[in-house]
Amino acid sequence: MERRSFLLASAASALVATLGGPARAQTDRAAQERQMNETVDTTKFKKAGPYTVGVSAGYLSNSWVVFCLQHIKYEASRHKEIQNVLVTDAAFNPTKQVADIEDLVSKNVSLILYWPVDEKAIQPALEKAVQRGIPTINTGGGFTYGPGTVSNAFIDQWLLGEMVAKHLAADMGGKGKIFAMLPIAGTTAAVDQLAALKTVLKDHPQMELLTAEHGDWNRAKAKQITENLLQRYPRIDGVFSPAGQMSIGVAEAFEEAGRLKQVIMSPGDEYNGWLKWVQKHRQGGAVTFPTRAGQEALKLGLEVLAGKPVKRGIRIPSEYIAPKDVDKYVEPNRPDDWWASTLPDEWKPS
Amino acid sequence: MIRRLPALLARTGIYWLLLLLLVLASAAIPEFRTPANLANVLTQSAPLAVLAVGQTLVITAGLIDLSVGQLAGLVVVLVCALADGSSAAAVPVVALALLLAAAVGALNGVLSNRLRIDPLILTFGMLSVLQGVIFVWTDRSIGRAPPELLWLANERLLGVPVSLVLVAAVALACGAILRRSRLGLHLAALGGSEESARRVGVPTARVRLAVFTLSGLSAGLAGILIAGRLGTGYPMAGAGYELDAIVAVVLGGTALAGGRGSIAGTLAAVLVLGIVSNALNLLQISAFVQMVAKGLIVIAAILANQPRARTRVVAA
Amino acid sequence: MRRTLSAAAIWLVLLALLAAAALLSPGFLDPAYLVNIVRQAAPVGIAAVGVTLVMILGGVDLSVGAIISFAAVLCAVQMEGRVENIPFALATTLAASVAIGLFNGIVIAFNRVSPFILTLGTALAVYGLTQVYSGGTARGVVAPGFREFFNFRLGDLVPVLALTFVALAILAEAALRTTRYGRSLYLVGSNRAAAALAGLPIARLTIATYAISGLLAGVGGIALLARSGVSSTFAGRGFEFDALAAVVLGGTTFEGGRGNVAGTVAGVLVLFVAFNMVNMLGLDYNSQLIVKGVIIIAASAAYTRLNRDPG
Amino acid sequence: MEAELNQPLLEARGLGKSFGGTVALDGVDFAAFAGEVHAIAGANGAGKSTLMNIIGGVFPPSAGTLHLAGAPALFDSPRAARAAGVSVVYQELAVLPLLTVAENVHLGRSGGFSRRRLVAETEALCREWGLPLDPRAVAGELSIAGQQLIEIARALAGTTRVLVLDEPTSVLSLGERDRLFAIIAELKRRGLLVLYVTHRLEEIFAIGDRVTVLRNGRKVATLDVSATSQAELVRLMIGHDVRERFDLPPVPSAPRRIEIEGETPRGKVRLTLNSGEIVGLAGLVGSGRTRLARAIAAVDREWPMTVRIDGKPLRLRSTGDAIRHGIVYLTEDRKRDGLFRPLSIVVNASAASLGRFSRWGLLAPKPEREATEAVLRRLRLVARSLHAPVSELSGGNQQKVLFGRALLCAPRLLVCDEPTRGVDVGAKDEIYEILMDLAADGVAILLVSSETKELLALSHRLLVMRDGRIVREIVGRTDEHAVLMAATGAA
Repeated sequence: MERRSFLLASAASALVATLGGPARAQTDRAAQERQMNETVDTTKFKKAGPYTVGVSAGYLSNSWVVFCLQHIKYEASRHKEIQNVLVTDAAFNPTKQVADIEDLVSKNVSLILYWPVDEKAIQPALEKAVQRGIPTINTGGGFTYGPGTVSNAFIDQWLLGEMVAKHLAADMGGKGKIFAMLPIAGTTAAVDQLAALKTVLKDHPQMELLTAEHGDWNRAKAKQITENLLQRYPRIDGVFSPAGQMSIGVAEAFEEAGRLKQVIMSPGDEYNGWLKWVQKHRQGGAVTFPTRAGQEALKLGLEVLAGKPVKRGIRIPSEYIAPKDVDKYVEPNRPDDWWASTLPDEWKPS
Repeated sequence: MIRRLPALLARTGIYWLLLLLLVLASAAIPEFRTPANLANVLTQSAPLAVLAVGQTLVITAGLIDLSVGQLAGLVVVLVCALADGSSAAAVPVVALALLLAAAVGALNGVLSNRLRIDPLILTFGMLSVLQGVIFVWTDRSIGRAPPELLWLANERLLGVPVSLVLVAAVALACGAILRRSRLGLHLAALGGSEESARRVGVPTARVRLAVFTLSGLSAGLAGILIAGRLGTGYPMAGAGYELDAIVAVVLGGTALAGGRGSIAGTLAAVLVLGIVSNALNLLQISAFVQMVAKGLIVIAAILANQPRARTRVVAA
Repeated sequence: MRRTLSAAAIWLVLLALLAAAALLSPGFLDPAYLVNIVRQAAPVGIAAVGVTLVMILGGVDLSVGAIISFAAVLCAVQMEGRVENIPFALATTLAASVAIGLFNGIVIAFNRVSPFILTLGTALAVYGLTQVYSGGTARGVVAPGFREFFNFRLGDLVPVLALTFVALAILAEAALRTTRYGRSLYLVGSNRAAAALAGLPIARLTIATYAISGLLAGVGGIALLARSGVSSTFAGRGFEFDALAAVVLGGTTFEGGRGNVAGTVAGVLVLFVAFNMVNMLGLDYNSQLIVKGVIIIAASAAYTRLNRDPG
Repeated sequence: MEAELNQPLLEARGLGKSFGGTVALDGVDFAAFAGEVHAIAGANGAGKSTLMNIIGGVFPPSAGTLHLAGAPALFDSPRAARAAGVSVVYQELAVLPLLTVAENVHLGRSGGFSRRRLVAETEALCREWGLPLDPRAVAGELSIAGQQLIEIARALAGTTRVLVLDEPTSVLSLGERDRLFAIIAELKRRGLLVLYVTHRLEEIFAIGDRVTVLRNGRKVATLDVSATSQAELVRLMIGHDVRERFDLPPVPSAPRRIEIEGETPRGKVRLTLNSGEIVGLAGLVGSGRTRLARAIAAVDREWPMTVRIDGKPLRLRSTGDAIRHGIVYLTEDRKRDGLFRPLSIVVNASAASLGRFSRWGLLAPKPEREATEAVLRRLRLVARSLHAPVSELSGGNQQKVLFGRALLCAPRLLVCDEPTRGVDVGAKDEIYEILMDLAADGVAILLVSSETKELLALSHRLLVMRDGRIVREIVGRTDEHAVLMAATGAA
């Protein structure tokens, strides 16, 4: 029932969406591995403080992104040489993000951290910034390789998908019928997660993938799709759903159909609403999608400004949280739309 | 003459506002007045300018076209997908896209003539259809814009943005249509009163068809510029432009009820919107607050532009 | 005769659609599934009831999507996860929704502005306010029992949420048919100037009706929160399209003075059954948008033709 | 002016038109020649406007044909009619207020375009025909008469051979009327055919050569004006004679006094009505009759009014207040602000008295239906069902529904603005009866009408307005001449 624009909006809203680029097959993974290990010569970006950090947000109306930004601000507070953090918000409008980046360049910021509405759309603007000697760091989303991006602090969707799939297979004892609930069709997240799932399933011939659906990071949509799937398939034994926000919708549909007991949910992420569900039902667990990506991005940027050589991309590793360990992470008095994080309390969003 | 004074003030108000904003922003924000930033403002405003100039004709004719934003978006996707960065393809693809945009505009015109439904609803429905068409085609960015479009939309010649030339050409063309052509007279007549226009022999159906076609064409040109700005076929590239265009037209002094339009006013209003957005960005005002501000500007614009009490002499 | 036909048409469409769906998938006619469609439709449907009233009055309200989003966020935040906060949260949410509707109504009642553009502007401002208020995340903790209550199935079948939608629709339909207020809506909608001469309090009616539309959109937001929890600060975006499509489909026209809530309910159900069919057939989800656009154009054209005044 | 040698310029052969089930025009034949002023006369509803619309290309006939200079003329649009040399100046002027005179004059034509040339051409045109128009003026700032001249200039700018004028004098002052007549004479001299549609007989005798009379959609006769008389035309138009004066009911001996006092830009207005009295309000177009009438019922508030009933002042801040105090306004324009066209007859009738038919906001359908039925039966409404849409009714019956609405408000003062406009002759008589009936019941009636005859026949007393002031009160017998003298300021 959601409008497509909303789908895209929420698509972008999960940080993963940030890489809207063409689908990359697994064979590209070797190339990506090579690219991210390249060393970047940063001498031309070297400059003395004080620094002004520019953040070009493709969107801010999303909880993951808000936490990510808080991580950036927290890290900035720990460096005296950082005088100011300027944040622009394109509110899902790539044309505005291009303008935002141009405005940040006009303001002559020292460094630009960004997460795009649409990666390709802002490449020209980013390239101009780089030409003007302003380093750019892609923050959070998938790995970007191009002249507009000096370095990446990113989370690997393929590895995440693989971890989720392996835990699901283990929980199901290696057999049964499942479906996959994925983000927006065509995004790196959707493509890499599905590819990883299929790779894992090769080792488990008794597991059958019924269908892969796209719930677009939208809890309501995931719920509605699942309601229809429950009509279509009389037997579903497991669900592959790496995004906790959608997992809640899926689980609710099963629960309302009285079929929750028959199904095994895969790990989601550390989305608080999902963690609450895990705590209550003691199953599923989580594979994290760390919001501290923002903090890592700023650290990386400071190294660039110092003229130190850096790698083209650093990977922020996902971790598995078992259902029994979830109590350490869940914050029952916090909203569903919240992320388990390592932020000090005073830096958490109010 | 004295009776017309308030109307005159209302019509020139936008220029005073523009001047005031320029002075204030220059004084308050040092980065604002740099030539590079001013050029930025112009480049950033170009797509909206083209769209709003086209919409000025539409609104002068007493119609409205809500489908232009998504139509521009369709052109963005089409151009980038087909050209995919190739210079050789630039001209034929752009020509094709403009043709398609004009055709969709003409379709609006034909449907409006045939179905006799309010243009607001018709083009609102068309907005949804076009959005669906784009997304059925692709739900992520595809293709690349040819380098010529990047040049057109972003570069400067002797410090002047290239896109400014296109905007000027479109504005002059539409100005000529509005002020110096029979079509302009007829569309003002249509906007004044459809019934009267029809009775005195204005070919209203043809005028409507022409206006919607021109509107489609301007949306196509705006799409070309947006494609150049983004460099890629982003499916939501045109979302929301229709509302911005209407706001610019209305702010610029064109009566929403039709009958009288001002291209220069529209251009000034586009600049006002561009400067406000640029200045708020430079001032670090959050996008959320900017959104509220935009909503309030919409409301203020239509409140300022509402039709005055009827001037028609009541018989008896 | 034509009038009766046009009123019944949408119900016939609904029946035909259900028959087609049943052929495609026998599970479709399962009462639990049908009731569930009503529940899915509740947030949009409740808002559409308000939009129907506004459109009978001759206006339109495109701010309902924004109000739904705003209400869902506001209500969740006010609950703070505690049962004792529920009444207060509901009250403030509904009050705020009414306030937005009042704003629309007052501006429209005392100015000659286009309701279409005005409410679009309001929508923009309300989305902005929602973001400012929430800081961009759907913060807020739903109190235990809140969602359970609305999703509780009476007689193991009908969820309270679906029942709420149906009850509100019946209430509104009854108000249209049997109250002075309802009658006044039709009068003002079919000829404002004549209604003024007949001494009807047009400004008051306008304000009240937009306020009701705001209120029902607020209820829609609460319904959305109940159905799917807090998910986003834009959760209701696009619902204004759906509501409008349903209202127009149900025979309420943009000219005002015609239409009813029963038609709207049928319109909402037609939309949702069609969308679910699109889903179940495995068609591209995005074709829904095309369907919606074509429906708005076709239904408007059809009703314009049917209602053309012969005199 | 007989058709001895030349063939008719415009000829209708068996012209018919029906809308849905109703026949508006039925087998009309007539022929008109270049160089004549051919009047089309007929009561309201006779088919004049249908005929005019067919000639002007607004819609095609459903039977018969139209011939222009001997060739069949099939106009599918006003544009086609214009191209063939047929121009129609409607009563509702088709002038675009935001455009200049020159632009208005040249609207609808095709070919090259230059604003300067438009002005030059318009200037030449106005000089040639002696039209007092400034080509650069904005049309909306001209008087109605000026705007009418624009339309005439527009007709003359083309290759017009046939000019149709629809009740052109209804909005003109006497002086303006004379100028129009002079222009028409000039057009005739230059060989145009002027079709002059009117129901004002004296004008037919002033400028017409021949007259074709329509009644109930059929042609009754075509006569030489010189060979007929007003009385004969009236008889042809309405089938019987108009009564000179009705037997008005006596005003009660101890009447309720309704005093009205107000402020207009031209000074104070004062008038008093007694219950059971019909007071006619005469005046030319633009004299402020309608404004005064609307101000009294608190419809418009540009002219603040104080109303006292038996010395007690009323607070009237809205039409609703006025209605609650029994002051009811009946509009001159049913379509604009009278009828709720898609809604049923009952709903239309009860619209102003919903308070009476509801309790705690709930409607009581049965009392509503019964009261409406009773009132409409008393008004002798003809309808297939009271639940049918009001738009199905004829003009006269629609007007009865509006009377019904007023009656249901239990009026003490009924302000009737042109109550017989657009109704047929039979219904007119019935409406006169209704007014007298109401007066007999003790309702005070302020009757506004442009038909002086109607005022003379129906009023106990006459007030004459000029320039927003009441300039004369006439009690007792008088004649049209005296009223006109007062209205024009000649007296």
